[in-house]
Amino acid sequence: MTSESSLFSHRWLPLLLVAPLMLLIALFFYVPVFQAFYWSFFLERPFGGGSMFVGWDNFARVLADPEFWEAGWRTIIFMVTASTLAVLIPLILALAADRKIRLALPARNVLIWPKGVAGASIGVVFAFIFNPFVGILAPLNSAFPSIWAPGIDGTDAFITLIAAHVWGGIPFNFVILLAGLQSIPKTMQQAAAMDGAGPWRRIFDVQLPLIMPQLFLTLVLEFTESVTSAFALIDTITDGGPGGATTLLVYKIYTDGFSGYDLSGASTQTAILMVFVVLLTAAQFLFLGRRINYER
Amino acid sequence: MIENARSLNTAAGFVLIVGIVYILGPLYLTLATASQSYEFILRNGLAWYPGDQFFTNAAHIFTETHIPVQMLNSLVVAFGDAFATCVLSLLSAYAIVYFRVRWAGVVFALILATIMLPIEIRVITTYQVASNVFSPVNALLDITGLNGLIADYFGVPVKLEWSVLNTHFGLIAPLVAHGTGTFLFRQFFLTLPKDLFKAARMDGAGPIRFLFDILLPLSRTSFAALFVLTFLSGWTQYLWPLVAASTSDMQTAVVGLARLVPDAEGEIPDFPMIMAGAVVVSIIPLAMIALLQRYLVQGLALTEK
Amino acid sequence: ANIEFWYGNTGAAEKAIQDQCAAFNAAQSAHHVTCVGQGSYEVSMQKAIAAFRAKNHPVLIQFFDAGTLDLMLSDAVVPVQDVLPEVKWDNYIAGARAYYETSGGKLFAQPYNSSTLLFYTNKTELEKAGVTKTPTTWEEIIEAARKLKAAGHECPFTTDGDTWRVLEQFSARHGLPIASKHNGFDGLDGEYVFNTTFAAKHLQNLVDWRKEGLVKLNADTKAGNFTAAFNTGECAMMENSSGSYTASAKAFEGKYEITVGMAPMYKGYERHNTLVGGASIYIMKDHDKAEVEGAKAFLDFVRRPEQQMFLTAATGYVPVTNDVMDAIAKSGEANSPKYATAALGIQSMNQPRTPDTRGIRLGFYVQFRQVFMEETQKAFAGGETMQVALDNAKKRGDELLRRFEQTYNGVKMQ
Amino acid sequence: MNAIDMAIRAAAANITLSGVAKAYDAETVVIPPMDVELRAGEFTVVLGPSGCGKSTLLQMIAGLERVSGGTIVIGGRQVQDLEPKHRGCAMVFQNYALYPHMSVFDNIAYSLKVSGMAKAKRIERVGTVAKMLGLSDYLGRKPGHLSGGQRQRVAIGRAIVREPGVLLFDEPLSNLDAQLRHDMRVELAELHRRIGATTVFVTHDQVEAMTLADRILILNKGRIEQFDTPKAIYHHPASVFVAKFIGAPPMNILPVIGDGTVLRLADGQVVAQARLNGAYQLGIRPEDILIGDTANGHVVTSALRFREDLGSHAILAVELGGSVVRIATPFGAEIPDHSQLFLNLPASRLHLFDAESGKAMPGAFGAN
Amino acid sequence: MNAIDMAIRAAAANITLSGVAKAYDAETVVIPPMDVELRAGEFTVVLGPSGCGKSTLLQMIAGLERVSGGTIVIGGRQVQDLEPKHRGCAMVFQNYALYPHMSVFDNIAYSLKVSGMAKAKRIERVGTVAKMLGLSDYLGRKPGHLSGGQRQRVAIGRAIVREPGVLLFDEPLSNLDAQLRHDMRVELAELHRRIGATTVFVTHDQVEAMTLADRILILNKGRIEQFDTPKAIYHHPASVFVAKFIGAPPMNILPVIGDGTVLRLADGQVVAQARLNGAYQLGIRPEDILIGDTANGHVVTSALRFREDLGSHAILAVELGGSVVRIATPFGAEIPDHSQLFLNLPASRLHLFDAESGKAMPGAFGAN
Ligand SMILES: Nc1ncnc2c1ncn2[C@@H]1O[C@H](COP(=O)(O)OP(=O)(O)OP(=O)(O)O)[C@@H](O)[C@H]1O
Ligand SMILES: Nc1ncnc2c1ncn2[C@@H]1O[C@H](COP(=O)(O)OP(=O)(O)OP(=O)(O)O)[C@@H](O)[C@H]1O
Ligand SMILES: O=P(O)(O)OC[C@H](O)CO
Ligand SMILES: [Mg+2]
Ligand SMILES: [Mg+2]
Repeated sequence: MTSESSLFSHRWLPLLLVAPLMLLIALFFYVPVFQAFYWSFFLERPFGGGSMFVGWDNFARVLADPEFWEAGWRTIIFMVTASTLAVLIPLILALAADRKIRLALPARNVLIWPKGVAGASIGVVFAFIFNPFVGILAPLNSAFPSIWAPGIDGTDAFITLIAAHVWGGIPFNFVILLAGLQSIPKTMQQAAAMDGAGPWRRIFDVQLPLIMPQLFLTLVLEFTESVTSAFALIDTITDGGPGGATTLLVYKIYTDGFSGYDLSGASTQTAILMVFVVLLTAAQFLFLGRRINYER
Repeated sequence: MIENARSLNTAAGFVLIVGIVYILGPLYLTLATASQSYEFILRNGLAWYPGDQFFTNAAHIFTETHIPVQMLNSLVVAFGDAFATCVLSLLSAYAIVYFRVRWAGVVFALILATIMLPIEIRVITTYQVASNVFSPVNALLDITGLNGLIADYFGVPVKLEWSVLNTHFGLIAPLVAHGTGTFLFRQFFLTLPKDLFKAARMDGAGPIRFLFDILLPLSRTSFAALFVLTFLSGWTQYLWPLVAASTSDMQTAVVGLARLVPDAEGEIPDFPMIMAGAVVVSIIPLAMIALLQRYLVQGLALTEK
Repeated sequence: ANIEFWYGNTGAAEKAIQDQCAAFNAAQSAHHVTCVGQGSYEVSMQKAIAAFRAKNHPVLIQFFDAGTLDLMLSDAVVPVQDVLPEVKWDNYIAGARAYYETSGGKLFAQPYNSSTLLFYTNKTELEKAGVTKTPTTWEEIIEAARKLKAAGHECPFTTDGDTWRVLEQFSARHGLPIASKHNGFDGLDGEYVFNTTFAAKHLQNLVDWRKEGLVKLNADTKAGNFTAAFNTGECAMMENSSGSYTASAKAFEGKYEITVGMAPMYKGYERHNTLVGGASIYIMKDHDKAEVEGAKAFLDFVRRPEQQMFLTAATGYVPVTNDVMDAIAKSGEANSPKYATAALGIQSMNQPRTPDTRGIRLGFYVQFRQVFMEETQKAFAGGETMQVALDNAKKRGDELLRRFEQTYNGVKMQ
Repeated sequence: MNAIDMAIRAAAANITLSGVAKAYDAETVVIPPMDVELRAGEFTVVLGPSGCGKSTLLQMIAGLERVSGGTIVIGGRQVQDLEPKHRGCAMVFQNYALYPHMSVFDNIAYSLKVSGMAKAKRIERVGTVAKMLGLSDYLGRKPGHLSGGQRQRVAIGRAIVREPGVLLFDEPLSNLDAQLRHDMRVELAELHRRIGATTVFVTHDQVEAMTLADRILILNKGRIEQFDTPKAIYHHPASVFVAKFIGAPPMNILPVIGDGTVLRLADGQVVAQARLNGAYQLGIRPEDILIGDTANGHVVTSALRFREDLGSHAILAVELGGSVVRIATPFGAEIPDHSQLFLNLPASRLHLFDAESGKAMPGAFGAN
Repeated sequence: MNAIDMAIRAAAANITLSGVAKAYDAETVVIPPMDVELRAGEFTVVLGPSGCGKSTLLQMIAGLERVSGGTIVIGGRQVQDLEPKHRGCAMVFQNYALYPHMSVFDNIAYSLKVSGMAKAKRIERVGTVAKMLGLSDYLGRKPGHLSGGQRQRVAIGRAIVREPGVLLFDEPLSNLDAQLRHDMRVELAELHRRIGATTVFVTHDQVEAMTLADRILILNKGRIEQFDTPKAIYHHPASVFVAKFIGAPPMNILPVIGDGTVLRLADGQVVAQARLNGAYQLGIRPEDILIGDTANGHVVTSALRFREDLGSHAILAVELGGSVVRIATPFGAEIPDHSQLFLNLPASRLHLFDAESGKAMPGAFGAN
């Protein structure tokens, strides 16, 4: 921001200002994360006592476990499709709501509502909506039996999860993207109109490029958000099934640790996931973030 | 602007209708189911159309469950989370942006990293810390051998204990340990005119005065937007309150709601009551959204002011 | 003393437990128990683990059958029989005792909300299809199912394919082992064998029957849940826990007639006992005397016949001490539907036993249940054959056992 | 005119506005019905105070704002209901509105790309324009990395590359510093000479208006105060508003009273001969006032208030009949501070305006 | 001077910069060590092209930027390490930087409030300042509801209310339109006369510099090119840089060669007598060039390129010895287009500069 030397130069005040948050973060984020890393090198008994240092054994075991890789791939597929859709759909909605049409105002309100509804309670409803016999796809099913069977077919279950995830992800991304669209200078649109670009074309040539910073922000946050929200949805809709088809890494970590008492395995997977997510986000910042920071 | 945007406006209208239906559909089904009787559900499954039992079901929520008390907890947790997040994020973003400190970048990176790992995957170890927030200190004393020395002098080693489980503080604190707020505030500060900062310095304002007299008033909409967002996510938190609160009068409404779903496979959940509960539990956040919706868009617009 | 009791149930069961706690607190003034619902067995156990490590765990904790070995080796609990030597533990029915006993015959946990597997039919629908005799064997069930199907019934038989139902209870009553070393009772070095027993054939049958449209799983039903499908009349027969009887009976009221019997056998197999399901209560270590006294008082309280009857009536769980049956008989409500499963359940659990039907004593078994479900669901979905699925499940299960063995290396099994 | 110039010479078009009006709602009438004709190839500067409707007028011509009434004809076609792209106008915006995500080349080429021109042709056209504007070395850069003057040129390049018949500028120089502004002004004049598009240039800088315009359109609250050549506007302002708006410092305006033979200031001094009765406003430009040595003849005395020395000339402020009057003196004329001055207001340089309407009354003093 | 003026008359302070330098890092030396003294009560205008370090200099005085070396003494105190608030300076920013959430009153009163002044006293002081600046009616408004000129006055009010010994302005007029700018300039001059604070005023507008300054400090890449009165700077520029920087249009600069007796243009014409040998640069201001009728004497012929008519005068551009030369002619001098012109470059108006260093060579032609 301002050139360095005109900033406040206090020794202890900035420390004091970041201290409360940093303390909380250290205590409730870094200590647990460190603990997880620590456990990943031990064979840990659930109730403590007799934990055994095993070096990289846990990693070797986890990495050799096909279930881990499958869950990993599923996680990546989910992250990519869910977060793409959870950004793309709000983007389309925001583009629509940014226009001066009568529906825009009510839409701006209604589209934020899901933010107020807990994922856990909406899961039940989505399970119902996508019920193959009584849900909205039931007619399809009676015409082509078993074409839609989320309880049996992993892909269908996956789609159900994504639909529910996108539902819950709309508000935040919609708000951010709409704010971005509204801050595009009016003259920019006018200039493009003078250049002969119609409203459709302007979307791609002007509006989208200019909200790249917001798109980037939502995409980065969405990548991690998809992991978090997936958890609640899997827990209420599919329980990881059928046949493990919706067992994402987070859910696997949770069940391995929670119902399997495999603290070491869960911690090891957490450690691997952490490294992966951190690398991924760093890569996003490096490759995407750099290219879209143009001054206006 | 004169534009022949009929096709686009029609498309936009269509998109918005689809979007609204997509959003309202599940909410409608929730409401429809909430207004049916348990017997209806036993016979038909969830409901596509509303019945007349909503108030009976809602009354049941108020008289038979802990949800009314738990909504107070939710209020405390969501409000505490939102308030603490806003205040602490504001302070740390302030320190990072307006002070000449070499460690600003490192601290910002440390704070930002928290966005990437949801509490769901570190809940086990987080619970451990919450059950004794001094455990890291104890561990440190043990590892460094200090405790050995202390034990030699005083006879007993230091073992500090403070469990925040089943307290409002414990429900809130780990939720606050998150970097989104700091990130948003930093972005917002960077868009404020820098001369404003210089002008305040010329007027003799020190860091504290600048914060309270200039920065805070100017951050109002961002503050409000972040507050709403954090409030909502605090209200809808599930796993952490479930784990961190052990008594039902400390639990939050969303957890209480999930409790209405029976665990035994023999039972059919009382969906009308659960959905009525979902409606009751969502009233406060929905009201909040309806009221503060415009601050959300305003407050998140990162444009040069 | 003030003590805490952690449990995992929700819904009606939770309400009953809370009522019991209130009754206990009202009945005496020496102790006060705070009953803390944790939302699920898993969460409850996970919190107990963390709490135990942080040394602020409760005195009493309830846990379900599958976690028995994990707790036995945890070094975090003491056998109830050690703490309460004066109790007449013989009063517990053998089927319940066997599951929770140490090799020395000491009861480790006090059975609490117990259940076992039963067979339900919708008599009205069966008769409509011309089936007048309630089936008792799989062969009869399938015959009836074919009739039902022929009569246009869409869902003759339903189950959810849950490990407990299709593997544990099936193997036990057919006298089949699930794992070597008598399902682990004789040592940590056992291996899974279910993929080689008749259970594998049964599971393959289920796949075939499902293909034929005779058997439906959760996801095949309109209700999305097999219990609900039975209760609404969608499905005519089901295998389910005794705990579901209350709800089913209530749902049938005025519409259908319900029958409930012991779980079906294959012809030619001798019937053995079914296993006790549900959960039991453990006493955790490292509590002072006063607290242990409180715990003892509470355990004594819930063991009382009238308390067991209360729980049975409120939830459908099966009473597990012999004196309760007498009490029920005396109560004059012996034929009341709320006790309908009590005698049946006890009878089922009291069938002749072999060393392979004592129960399950396998490490990381909760996780194994999940593995089993995951793999068999793949087979039901047609992705692979049941045998391949079971072989995979065995392989993954054995890995769990080996890791368990390694984790508890040097710990002696009780 | 060389090959490059020829390559982009535009087909200039007449612009005719008939009864064009703009109101945002019943209360905010920004422009009352207006008739005006801008000739093909002419450079028209629209001048007026902030908020008078300059941008609105421009945007109605461009199609960025809808007219509330009236017709706009460009090159013989009625365009008031057409989209911007069908009007053959190009526009340079005040803040340039360059696309920040596109290179200079892409910025300039964008309209060609939209119109579907082949790539090779595009490269050639942009090359020609860039050469003409001295941008050839910057084609690969993003606008964020250009200086103000360069950005301005890109904005112009973007506008002219389509060879529009009409070129519209909305205060394109107002963001530049004085020196750059001066240079760009010269370049713009040169450019117009070369490409010859009908040009409408909005500004509120009168030096720009005076130097660039073929004709100046002076707006006041949406109404045309005067539409004439710079010379006519400077020397024959149609109203007090115009007189005061043009010139730095502006024309001095003094209230006078006519008694049928002479005009007198508020303090009773006679400033001119005229057969007029009643109240008027008398105007004289600072540079038209001569400083005399004695008080005889037309000369009127006053006290010096202050002086501003601009190097090339100085501005003196004196009090005359209760008003402040500014006098521009050429370099070298040394006038002592704080003394009385004797001013000569040549009759041929005087302007008379109606006291109420402010309209000019030409011919009041012979020559005018 | 009335009571109001007295009430805020500041205790003006000397400002002495000794060896003050600024470098952001080893490569970006913005200001090399500089010595300068600004006298108490003096109005100094800092002038220079964009990026030359004007704002940096101001901010170092204000304490908003740290000096990389040297000392700053204000009113006898070394201040270079003090916080802004302890330096007794006040500052007016380019875009005013008014606090958007505070009323005009609060904006002006803020520094007093920070310093802990009692409320009653504050109200009185702000009242005085507001009255002086004509803001009394707007004290309750937020800056968003003020016009540009009013905002500017609030910014000034905020600066002077503390009665600073030093008043710093960083291009305070650059965001205003031409007319407002002119008015504010006059007000500023008046204000300085009243309160008498030592004033440093950064601008890149030379009209402002010429009219406001007691002395002008001309910066070029962080170095002082000249520090003198406006008159001296205009008439005796110390270098080609200054000569070309001041004046609109700027001084004409022609390369000449001396052969020991006369100076010749590139085309061989003799422009002046001088006993000089070698290459030089000859300067003459547009308004100093006289147009003659015949070619005899000093008169040199050239061809007219174009003219700009500004009303009060016209600028002619002609070619002379390969360079473009601008001539300012007073109004009324009618010169036919496209004809040859005969120019008279009076020796007394000529400036001679070293060809390489660009430094002025005073005395080359007697009078200079
Ligand atoms: N959307 C609108 N709704 C209502 N009034 C408007 C709107 N847009 C502009 N105006 C008003 O119309 C008038 C003319 O605006 P316009 O932008 O044309 O002025 P301008 O002459 O270009 O001023 P400037 O020199 O400040 O750019 C102003 O008073 C303005 O407030
Ligand atoms: N933080 C910084 N780091 C490096 N260089 C800087 C920094 N701040 C300013 N500069 C450079 O210092 C030089 C002087 O800047 P300054 O703002 O003083 O110029 P200025 O004369 O005020 O220009 P302008 O008229 O455009 O305001 C510029 O070249 C600028 O790029
Ligand atoms: O359904 P329940 O409660 O009878 O219990 C079934 C099994 O015990 C689960 O382990
Ligand atoms: Mg405008
Ligand atoms: Mg500057």
